[in-house]
Amino acid sequence: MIRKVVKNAEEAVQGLKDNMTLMLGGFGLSGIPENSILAIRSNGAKNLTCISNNAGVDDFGLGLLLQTRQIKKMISSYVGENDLFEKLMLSGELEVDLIPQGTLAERCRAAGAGIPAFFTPAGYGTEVAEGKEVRYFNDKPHILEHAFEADFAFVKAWKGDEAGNLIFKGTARNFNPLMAMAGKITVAEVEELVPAGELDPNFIHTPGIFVQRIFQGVNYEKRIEKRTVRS
Amino acid sequence: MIRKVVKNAEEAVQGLKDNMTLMLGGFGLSGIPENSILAIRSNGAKNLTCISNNAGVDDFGLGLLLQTRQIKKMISSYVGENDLFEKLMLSGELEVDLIPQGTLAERCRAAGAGIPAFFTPAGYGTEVAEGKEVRYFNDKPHILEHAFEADFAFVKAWKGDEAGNLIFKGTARNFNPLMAMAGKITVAEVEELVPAGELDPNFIHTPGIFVQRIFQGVNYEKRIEKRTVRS
Amino acid sequence: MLDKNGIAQRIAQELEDGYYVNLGIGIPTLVANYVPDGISVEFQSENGILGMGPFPTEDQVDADLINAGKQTITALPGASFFDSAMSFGMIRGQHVQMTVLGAMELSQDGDIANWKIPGKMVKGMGGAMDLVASAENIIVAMMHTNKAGESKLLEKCSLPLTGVRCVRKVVTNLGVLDIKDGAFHLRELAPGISVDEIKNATAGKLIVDGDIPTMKLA
Amino acid sequence: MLDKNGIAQRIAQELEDGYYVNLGIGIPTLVANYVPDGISVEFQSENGILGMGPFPTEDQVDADLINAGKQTITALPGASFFDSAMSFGMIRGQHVQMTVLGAMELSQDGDIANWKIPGKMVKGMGGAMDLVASAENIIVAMMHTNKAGESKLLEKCSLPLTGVRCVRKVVTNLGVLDIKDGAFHLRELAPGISVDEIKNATAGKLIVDGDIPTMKLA
Repeated sequence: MIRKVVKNAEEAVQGLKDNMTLMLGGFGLSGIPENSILAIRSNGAKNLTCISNNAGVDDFGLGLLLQTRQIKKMISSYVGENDLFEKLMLSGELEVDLIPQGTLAERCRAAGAGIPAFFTPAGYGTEVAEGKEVRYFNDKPHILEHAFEADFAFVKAWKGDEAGNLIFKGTARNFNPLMAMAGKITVAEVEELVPAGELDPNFIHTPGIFVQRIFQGVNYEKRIEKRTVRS
Repeated sequence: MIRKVVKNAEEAVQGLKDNMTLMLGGFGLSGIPENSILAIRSNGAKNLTCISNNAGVDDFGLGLLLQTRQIKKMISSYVGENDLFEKLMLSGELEVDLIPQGTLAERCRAAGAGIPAFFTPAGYGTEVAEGKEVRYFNDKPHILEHAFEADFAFVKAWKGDEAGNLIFKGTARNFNPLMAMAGKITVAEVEELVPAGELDPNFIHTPGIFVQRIFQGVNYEKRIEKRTVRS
Repeated sequence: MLDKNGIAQRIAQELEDGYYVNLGIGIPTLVANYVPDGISVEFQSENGILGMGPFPTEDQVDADLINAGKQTITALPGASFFDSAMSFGMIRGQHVQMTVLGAMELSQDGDIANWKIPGKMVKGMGGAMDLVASAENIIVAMMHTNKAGESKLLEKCSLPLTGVRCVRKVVTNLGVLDIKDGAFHLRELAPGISVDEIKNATAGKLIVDGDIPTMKLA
Repeated sequence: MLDKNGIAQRIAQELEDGYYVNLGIGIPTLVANYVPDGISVEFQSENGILGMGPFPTEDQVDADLINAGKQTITALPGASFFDSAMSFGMIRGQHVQMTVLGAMELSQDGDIANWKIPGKMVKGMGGAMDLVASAENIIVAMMHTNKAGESKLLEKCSLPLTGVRCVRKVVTNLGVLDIKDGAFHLRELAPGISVDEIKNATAGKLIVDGDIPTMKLA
């Protein structure tokens, strides 16, 4: 068994430094690496570039790292729901690179899968395509997009084992498996950490090879952004 | 529930015609669509182009369609283990396009995922790269590869439900989920077909959206090419 | 004139048996309430679910089960969950047969603008650019005019684009229009709306060919 | 001189704790038998398994569980199965730390030829081209000379290439050689082999720097 288990989030973020690029899983507040975000805040690294579909809310998720001004640049597809974000963006303290969601996902996967670039139709004819190579396939225009690079990827899974294998739950899966593939160091926090052999090898979402550090998270809040119920 | 269940392999191959391009899942003889191959043989369509990692053995798998001379061209990564194949290839009756296995897999996925082309390092500097665009990323040469197109994809799963969701077993998964994404018409044969709702939505390998026709297969032989046991 | 539910109801008539459908936030979400009897469709949400069901009851609420609008949802029998690359693979690969979304502006060439207003806080395009660049069958649900009473059906979009030459049909509070050959083609009128009202509310090239029927809503 | 098992045993000394390893067919497969005590490695097989175990007992044989050589295998605790795109994602994405494969020819620039002999039936490259184009740490296991007694370590490969400038190290029946700066650098001699024997059996540029030790096999 290759040793990957670390004690906690603090140990998991060791080596995180100023100016690094991070990926953080999650869609909205679902499936975000809550423990790791708190540890990144404690670590204090500054001028971070964060690749994450969203930027949390004011007092939860990546919003916490905006409060501490640790984030220099966000690379996301949608960044609403956050007053501080808006303020920092409009004042120029925060750079924002907005990317179509499918392109964001595919650029993460490409990074993990050793595909340096690919063509996609998304964004052709819009400002997203500015400066990018355009090529027609089957008479349809596509633009060339490149794989991301990330020093760390932080993902949150439902269950994990000591070999680093991960299983996600419901729509909390989202970007997590893709970012897990893409980090130079991938840190996985899980709600339940089990010995190797307890998870069915047929139903692993992220094979352990992609995970360098894994720990059992604590005190999950799992906040709901828009609780909507049937009457 | 969107209706996808067909009675049997014969019904599943309806519409298969001369000159079509097919994808067929499997690695070696593991996870091959046994029932569909027999039905393609009964259908009699000729001049087929088959995209499949291997070409079966003389009397099983795609070897059966070589016997009937239904295959015009094979697109594969490895085609040993088949005397008739060798004879047809050397006599010029069978065209063969050999492709690196990872490129083969990625070109299937790309077809299903709407990625018309991507760069890969595999094959650079070899005859595989002849006539292909070369581009450097991070000082490393890559070649441009294109998505496949396939009229039909035939895949074999362990379990499936009436919504078309598929689960594969062990290493019989291989190319099956990728080809399932890529066929204009994807036919899935399964060892066990269950009502929708019986499979855990968290552990579906191929979501039903990719499958147009599904049926419960019969008489699976699941032949083993190299039975190797511990003494 | 149609209200939001009326627009959704009319769009639901475009559903065909066996369709996989992606519904955007706002009016498009309401389409799910009007699936015609006798046809089966499945709803995809781009954050990673196929077979999306209605909102949960209080005791079904699950933080790990939301839609693209971040609302809590349920999963129907036969549902599946998947990652975002697989989800947009479905979309880009044209496995989703119908996409319904809102817009701020549409052009007579089928261009759509729905993500950015210069000078205002930009929240991002989310999955909209992937959806409009990929889908074959994109229907826009929106009001015919903006709050200032100006037409949203234009010769050219003035706002930054989300996609070009992609929208085929628009259902507004005033009527149904196809977009092709560089013009809006009026197909149906909303109840109580006249052709002249449509003409007045449409800034782009409008083609009115023959008698235009009033739409039928069950 | 080393036999096949000796070559595998020497290559196993290159394993480091925490490595994920892909072993090719033939001699490379034998490396799994010599993993040094005290280190943990996991074996990947490109047809879709991580955590590959030994061959099965008779009652464990499963047609749905094979390796890239199509042999029946077992899965160890902590194993996972995945599709071929994910598998080659691991390989191309350089998540596999060591790749061991056989070769027909090697050049002093690190080029490798191992898939095709003109005029003979060509079976295909399988995953070899992906492996050699992607991995950082490729070790070739092979005999130093072919059956005709001709060197397989050449100035240039004569056979169609599998990959260019990719092999860093080769372990043969005669010794261990690093490949860099356009030359084979002799590092270790097999038991009973002299530097002169290596010189005679190596057609490409050979650098012998200082005293060359004889390898230690446990």
